[in-house]
Amino acid sequence: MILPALTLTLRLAVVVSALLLVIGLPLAYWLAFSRWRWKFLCEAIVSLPIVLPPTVLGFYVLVAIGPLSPFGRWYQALTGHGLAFTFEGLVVGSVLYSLPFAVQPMAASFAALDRKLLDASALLGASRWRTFWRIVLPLGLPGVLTGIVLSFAHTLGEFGVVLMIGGNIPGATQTVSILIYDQVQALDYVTANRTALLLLSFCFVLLAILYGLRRRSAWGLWDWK
Amino acid sequence: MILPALTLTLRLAVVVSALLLVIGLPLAYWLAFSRWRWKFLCEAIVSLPIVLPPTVLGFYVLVAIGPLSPFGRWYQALTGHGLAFTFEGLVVGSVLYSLPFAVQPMAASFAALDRKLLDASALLGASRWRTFWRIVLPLGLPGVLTGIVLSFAHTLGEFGVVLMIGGNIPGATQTVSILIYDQVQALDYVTANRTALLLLSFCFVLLAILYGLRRRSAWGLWDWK
Amino acid sequence: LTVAAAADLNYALKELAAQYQKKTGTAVTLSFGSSGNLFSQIQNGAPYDLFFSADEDYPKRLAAAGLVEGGLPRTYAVGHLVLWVRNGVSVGRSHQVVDILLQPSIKRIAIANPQTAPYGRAAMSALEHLGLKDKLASKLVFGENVSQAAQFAQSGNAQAGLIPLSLALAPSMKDAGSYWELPADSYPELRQGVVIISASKHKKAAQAFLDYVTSAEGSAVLRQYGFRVPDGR
Amino acid sequence: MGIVGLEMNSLPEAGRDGLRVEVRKTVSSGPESSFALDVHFLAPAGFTILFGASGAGKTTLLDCIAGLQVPGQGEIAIGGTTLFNAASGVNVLPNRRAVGYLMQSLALFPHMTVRQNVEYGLDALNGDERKAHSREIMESFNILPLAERRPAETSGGERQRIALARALVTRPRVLLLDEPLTALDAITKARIVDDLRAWNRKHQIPVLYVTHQREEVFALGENVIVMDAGRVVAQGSPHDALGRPTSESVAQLAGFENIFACTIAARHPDQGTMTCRVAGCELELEVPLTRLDESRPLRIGIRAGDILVASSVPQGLSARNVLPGAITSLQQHDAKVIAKVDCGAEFEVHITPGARRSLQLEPGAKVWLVIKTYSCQVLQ
Amino acid sequence: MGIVGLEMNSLPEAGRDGLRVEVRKTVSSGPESSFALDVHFLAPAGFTILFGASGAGKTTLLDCIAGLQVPGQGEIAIGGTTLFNAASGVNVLPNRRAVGYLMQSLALFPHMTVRQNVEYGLDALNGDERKAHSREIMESFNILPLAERRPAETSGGERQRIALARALVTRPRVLLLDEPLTALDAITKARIVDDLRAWNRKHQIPVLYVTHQREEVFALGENVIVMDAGRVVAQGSPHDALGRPTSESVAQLAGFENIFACTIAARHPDQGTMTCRVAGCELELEVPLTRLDESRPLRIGIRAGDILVASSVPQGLSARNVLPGAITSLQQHDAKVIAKVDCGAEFEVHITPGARRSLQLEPGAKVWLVIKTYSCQVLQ
Ligand SMILES: Nc1ncnc2c1ncn2[C@@H]1O[C@H](COP(=O)(O)OP(=O)(O)OP(=O)(O)O)[C@@H](O)[C@H]1O
Ligand SMILES: Nc1ncnc2c1ncn2[C@@H]1O[C@H](COP(=O)(O)OP(=O)(O)OP(=O)(O)O)[C@@H](O)[C@H]1O
Ligand SMILES: [Mg+2]
Ligand SMILES: [Mg+2]
Repeated sequence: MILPALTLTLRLAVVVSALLLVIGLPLAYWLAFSRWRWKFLCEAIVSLPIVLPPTVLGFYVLVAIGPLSPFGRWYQALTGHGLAFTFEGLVVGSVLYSLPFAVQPMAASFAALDRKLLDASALLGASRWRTFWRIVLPLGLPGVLTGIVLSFAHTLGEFGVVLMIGGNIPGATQTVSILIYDQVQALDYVTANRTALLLLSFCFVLLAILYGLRRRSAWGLWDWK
Repeated sequence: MILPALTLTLRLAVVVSALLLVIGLPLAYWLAFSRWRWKFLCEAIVSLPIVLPPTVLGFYVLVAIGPLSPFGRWYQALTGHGLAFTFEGLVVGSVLYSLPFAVQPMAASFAALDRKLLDASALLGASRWRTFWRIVLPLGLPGVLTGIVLSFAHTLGEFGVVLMIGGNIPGATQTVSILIYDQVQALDYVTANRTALLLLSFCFVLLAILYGLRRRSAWGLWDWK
Repeated sequence: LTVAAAADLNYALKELAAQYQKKTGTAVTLSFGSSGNLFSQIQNGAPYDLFFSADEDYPKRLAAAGLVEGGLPRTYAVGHLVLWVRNGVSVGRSHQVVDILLQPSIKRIAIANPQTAPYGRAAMSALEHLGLKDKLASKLVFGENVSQAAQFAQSGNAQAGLIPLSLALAPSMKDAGSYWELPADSYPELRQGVVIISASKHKKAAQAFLDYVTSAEGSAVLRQYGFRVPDGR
Repeated sequence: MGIVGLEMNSLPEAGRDGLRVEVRKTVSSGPESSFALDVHFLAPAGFTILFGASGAGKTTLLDCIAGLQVPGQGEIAIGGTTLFNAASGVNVLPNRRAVGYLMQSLALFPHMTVRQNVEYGLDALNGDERKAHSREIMESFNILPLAERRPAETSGGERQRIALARALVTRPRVLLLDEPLTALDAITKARIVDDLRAWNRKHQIPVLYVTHQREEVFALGENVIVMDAGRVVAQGSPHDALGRPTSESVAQLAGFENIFACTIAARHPDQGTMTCRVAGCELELEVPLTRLDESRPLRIGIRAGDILVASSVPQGLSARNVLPGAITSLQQHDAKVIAKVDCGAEFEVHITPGARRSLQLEPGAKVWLVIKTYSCQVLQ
Repeated sequence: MGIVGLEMNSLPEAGRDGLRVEVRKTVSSGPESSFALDVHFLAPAGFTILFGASGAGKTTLLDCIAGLQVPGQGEIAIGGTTLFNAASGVNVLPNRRAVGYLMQSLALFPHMTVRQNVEYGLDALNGDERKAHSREIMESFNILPLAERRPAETSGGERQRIALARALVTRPRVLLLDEPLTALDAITKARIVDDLRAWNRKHQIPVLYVTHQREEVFALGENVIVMDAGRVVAQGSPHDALGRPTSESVAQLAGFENIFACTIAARHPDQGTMTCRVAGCELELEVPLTRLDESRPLRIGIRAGDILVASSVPQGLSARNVLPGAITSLQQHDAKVIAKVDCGAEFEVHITPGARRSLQLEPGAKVWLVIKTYSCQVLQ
C-alpha cells in the first residue's frame, strides 16, 4: 500500500516540478524583464492560487474539468475519458496550486541580476535564448532551485487539491500524503507515524543531498562568488 | 459571519507574516552567510514542514501543544489555558507551516548579494547589524518581499493546519478559508462562490497595490538597477 | 454553547440551533468538521460542549477514555444511504438500484472513504450485499468525507454517488439529480451518537439543547432533513 | 607578435567602411540634474581616440553606438548599414550590431572561467577552432595561465585583459574600447598597444578608443575626437586636435600648463603678430595674429616645455618674447624639473635636470624666459 | 584648498604611528594555479607607493591589511595595535580596524545616493555635522552636483571620486588606495593629487597607494615599495627605488628603455669603472664598477632620455661612451621624438623636436650616441 503511493507521489512531484520548470522559467523571465505597464497586475494574479483553500481550489478545478464545462467536454471528446480521477488531472491541479511557489522566487532572482551582464552577452552576438541559458539561468540558479524545492516539497505534502481531483484511488491517485491523512483520520496513529517518518526521512535525504551537492559545488556553477 | 472570519484571517496573516519576518530574516541570513560545514542539513530541515500534509502537521502540533504533552501541560500551568483552539495556537501552527515559504526566497536573495558590498560596509566601520539593515536587507528586498507575499497568501489560503489546531469555532478560530471550505462542504456553492470571490478580490487588490508601488518605486529602494 | 457536529448535520443543526435560540434565547455556536478530526480535537482539549458524531464509534471511544459526561452516548438520529444520479445520466428503465448502478453510462461512483467515514463503510457493505462489490470496484472513487463524494457526483465527474439522504436533500443537490434509497437491510444501521463533553463548563445548557434536539419538535426537523429518528423512544 | 588568431576565414568578412554617428540624447535623474549629449562625427577605419574629461559623455556615446542606450534623435550607421535612425524608427538590437564593446565596468561573466568568457562570442565556430582562437589571443594577452580560473580569482589588470580579449576575439564591424588599459603597468600596456595596432592594421575597422592619457593618444591615434560636456569640441590628428587647441577645455586636457587671460594691445598685420597684455600685470606677449575683436578678452596657452630658460640676457635670438623674471620654486619630478618663474605673472617651465645643473638654477635666481611667438596658442 | 572637512574634532585622534606588515599567504584555485604573497615592510606615516606589474599581488596585500583576506602567517600592526597575528591568533574584524580602503572594484552601494554613500561611514556624527563634512569633501572632489544621484547614474571617473570621498571622509588610521585615479583625466587627477597631499599633511597616517603610473609615483611618493610576483623587490625614495633599480623587473617598470645582456670584459678599479661587452655584438660600454663575479652575465639598463645624440664626432667631452651608429627610424610622439639607432645593438633614444630639427636628423643619418658612465645602471 505504501509502495505504490510512494511511487505515485514521486512521479507526481517530479512531473509537476518539471512542468513548473517549463512553465515557470519563461513566466518568471517575463515577469522579471518585461516593461509592460500592467505587468504588476499579472504579478498579483500569479500569487492568487495559494490564496484559496486547496480543497476549494480543487473543487473549482474539478468543476472546470468536469463534463459540465466546455473544456471538460472537449477533453472528454478528445481522449474518451474525463480528466478527473486520473494522474493527468492531479498534475493539472498541482501545477496550478504550486505555480506561485515556483515562479516567485525565480522571478525575484532574475530581477536581481546585473543588467550589464545581459548587455555584454547581447554584444557578443548572443540571442535572448542563448543569453537566457548561459547567463540568466546559471546566475539565477539560487532562485530557480528555491522555486523547484518549494514546489517539489509542496507537491509531496499537499493533499487538498489532489484529494479533490484524484478521488483517493489506491494505486492510481492515492498519494502518500493522502495515505497519511487517511491513517490519521482512521486514528491509526502507529501506521501514520511510520508513514510520516518515512516521507520525512526520504525528503530530508533528498534535500540534504541537493544542498550538499550545491555546497560542494559539484555543479561548478556555484563557486564563483 | 464573514466579517469576523475576515478580520480574524487578516489578523492571523499579518501576525504570522510579521513573526516570519522576525524569525525568517535572521534564519535566512544565517543560512546565506554561515560557513558551518553542516549548514546544508539545516537548509534541508527548514524545507521539511511543507512535506507533511497540513492536517497531519496540524495533528502533530495539536498533540504537541495539547494537554497530553509536557509542553502543553507547562503552557497550561503558566497561562491557565491551553494553546490549542486559541488564536495563539493558530499562529504557532501557521508560522511553522509557512516557514519554508518565507525563509527560502530570503536566503536565496541574500546569498546572491555581492560580498564586496558587505566588505565595503565593514570597512566603513559598520557592525554586522548595521550592514544587515543598510545593505543586506535593502538589496535583498526582492527576495524578502517574495517570502512575505508567499507566506501571507499561504496563510490566507491554508486551512488544514488551522482547522486542526483551531477547530473551526466561528468568531474565534474560523478563518475565511475554513469558512469557504465549510460552505463547499455543505454544498452551499452560491455562498461559497461569493466568499471565495471576496477573498480573491481582496488579495488581488492588496497584491496589485504592493507590486504597483514597487514598480513606481515609491520606496526609493527599487530603482537603482 | 459550542457544538461540534459532523458535516452531514450542516443544514439540520443550523435550523435546530436557530429555532432553539428563538425559543430560549441561548446562542448556539456550531462548529462542523469530520467526525474523526473532531474526535482528535476533543481528545486534545477542544473547548466543545456537545459532540454530534456521524456514527457511534467516536463517541464510544471518547466515553471509554472518560472524556464524556455520563456513561454511554445517546443516539439522536439514524442516517439513510441513497444512490444519487445526476440529471442527464441515463439510468435505464428499471429504477432498481442494482440495475442503475450497472448501467454502462455510469463510469464512476463516488463514495466516502470507507476507512474513515461511517457512510463509506455503509456504502461498501451495501455494495457487497447487493453482490456488486467486485463488479464495481474499479469504478469507485473516494471522497475525504460524504460531502466530497457528493461533490464528485454533483460536478458530473462521477456519474453516481452513494451519499446520505441528508445531503441529497440539500438545495444544490435536489435540483441537480434524483435519488433512490438503498434497501435498509443492505447495510448496518447508521446510528449517530451524541455526547456531552466532561470538560464543558456549560453542561446544563448542553443537556437542555440535547433534550431539545431529541424532543418531538427536534425529531421532526431531523426527519425533514433526511434522518430517521431511532426506534425505542 | 600581433593577434594572429583573429583571422577567421569561417566568419563573414567585416565591413571596411567608416562609422557615421549623429546622436542627440538627454539623460536625466530628476528635474535638476540632466546631461545632454549632442555629437556628430565620422570615424573612418582605424583608431579614433575619444578624449575628454571625466563626465564628458564618452561612455554614454559608446552605449548609444552599441545599442545599450537609445538616442533621442539622430542616426548611427556603419558603411551602408543603418544601426539606428530615429526618423525611420530603425533600431537594430545589440546582438545584431556586430559591435565589439569593452565596457568600462568590464562585465565579465562571474560564473564562467576565463576561457569560457573569451570563447563566449565564438559559438559559430566548432570546438577546435574556438579553442585555437581563444588560446592564441589569451597567449598574446598573457592570460593563458588564468584560463581555468573565474574572474573573481584574477587581478584587476588581468580582468581588463580578459575583457579586451573577449571583445576582440569575435569579428566585429566596429570596436568600442572604453578605457581598456587603465589598470595595466607600462610594460604590459606597451605590449598590448602594439598588439592592438597590429590587429587594426589587419582588420581595418573603425575602433573608438576612450582614454584620458596623452601617451595613448599619441601612441594609437590617427584621429582624435575631443569631447567636452556632451559635445565634440575638436577633431583631427592628435597633433591638430591636441597641439593647436582652440578652446580652453581642450587646452587644459592637452596639457597647457600656462593659460593667461589677455587683452589685445596692438596688431601688427605686417609681421603676422599681435601684442597682448596679460590681465592683472604689465606683461606683454607677442602672439600669432587672429581676427578676433579687440574688445573681447582672449586666453593664451603656452606649454611649459616650450619655454626656454636663460641665465643671462639672451642675444641674437629670433624669439620675440624674452621675459625677465625670478625663479620662485624648483621641483624635480622624475627626469623633469618643474620651475615656477615669476615674470609678473607666474609661469610654469619644464627643464631637464642637466639644464638645471649647467645653468646652476636655484630658487631666487634671476632668469630670462624665451617664448617663441608660435608657441603661444590663442584660445577662444 | 585641501579637504578642510576632515578635521573632525568630535572623533578620536588618529594614530600617528607607522604600519608594520609581515604577510605570507598562498591563494590558489586548483592545484596547478596558485599565487604566493610573501612581503615584509614598514610604512611610516605619509604616502607609500605600491608599484608593481599587473598581478604582482598588490590588491591581495591590501585585502590582507584590511582584513578581507586572512594571511596564512605573519603579523600586521598599526603603531602599537596588532590587527593580525597568526601566532597568537589575533584577527581584528574589518569593521574594527579603522582602515580606509578604496577597493579596485570601488564597491559603491548601488541602492544609495552618492551622498548616502559618502555619509555611510559617518554615523557617529549627528545629522548636521555629517551633512557638512560630506558636503565639503564632495565639493572638493567636484561631485557635489551628483549628490542625489545613484552610482549607476554617474560616469566611471565620477564613481572613482565618490569611492575616494567615501574612504577619506571617515577618520582611518591607515588608508589603502588601490589605483584610485585611473579613470580620471589629467586635470582632475592633478587637482585630486593636490588634495590628497594636503590631506596627508594634515592627518599624518600611513597611506598605501597602488599605482602603475610613474607620474603618480613622483607626484605623491615619499616612499616607494616595488612588488614583483608577490615579493618586495625594492623599497626607498622614488629616486632610489625607480631611478637606481637593481633588478630587471623594476628597471622595466621604471622605464629603462634600453636593457642589454653583457659580460664583464675588464675592470678598472682605479677609475671606478669596468668595461662590459654587449652580448651578440662587438659593442663595449664603460659602466660603474661593481663587485659582481666576472663569470656571471649581467644586464645594463640605460634610459632613452639620458642618451645624447651628436651629428658629428663630439670632442672634449667627459663622457666615456661615444658610440657611432645610424638612425633606423624616427617617430614623433607628442613633444618627444623617439629615435632608434643601430650601433651594433639597437638603442632607443628620446630627443626633442627642436634637437631633431637643428641636427637635421633623418632616418639613415650617421650619428654618435654619447652615454655617461653613470647613466648605465647595472642590474642583477
Ligand atoms: N541617469 C543620469 N542622470 C543624470 N546624469 C547622468 C545620468 N547618467 C549619466 N549622467 C551624467 O552624464 C555624464 C556623462 O557620463 P558618461 O558616463 O558618458 O561620462 P564619461 O565621459 O564616460 O566619463 P568618465 O571618463 O568619467 O567615464 C556624466 O556627467 C554623468 O554624471
Ligand atoms: N583564487 C586565486 N587563485 C589563484 N591565483 C589567484 C587567485 N586570486 C588571485 N590570484 C592571483 O594572484 C595574483 C595577485 O593578484 P592581485 O589582485 O593581488 O594583483 P594586483 O597586483 O592587484 O594586480 P593588478 O594591478 O592587475 O590589480 C594574480 O596573478 C592573480 O591572478
Ligand atoms: Mg566613462
Ligand atoms: Mg589589483
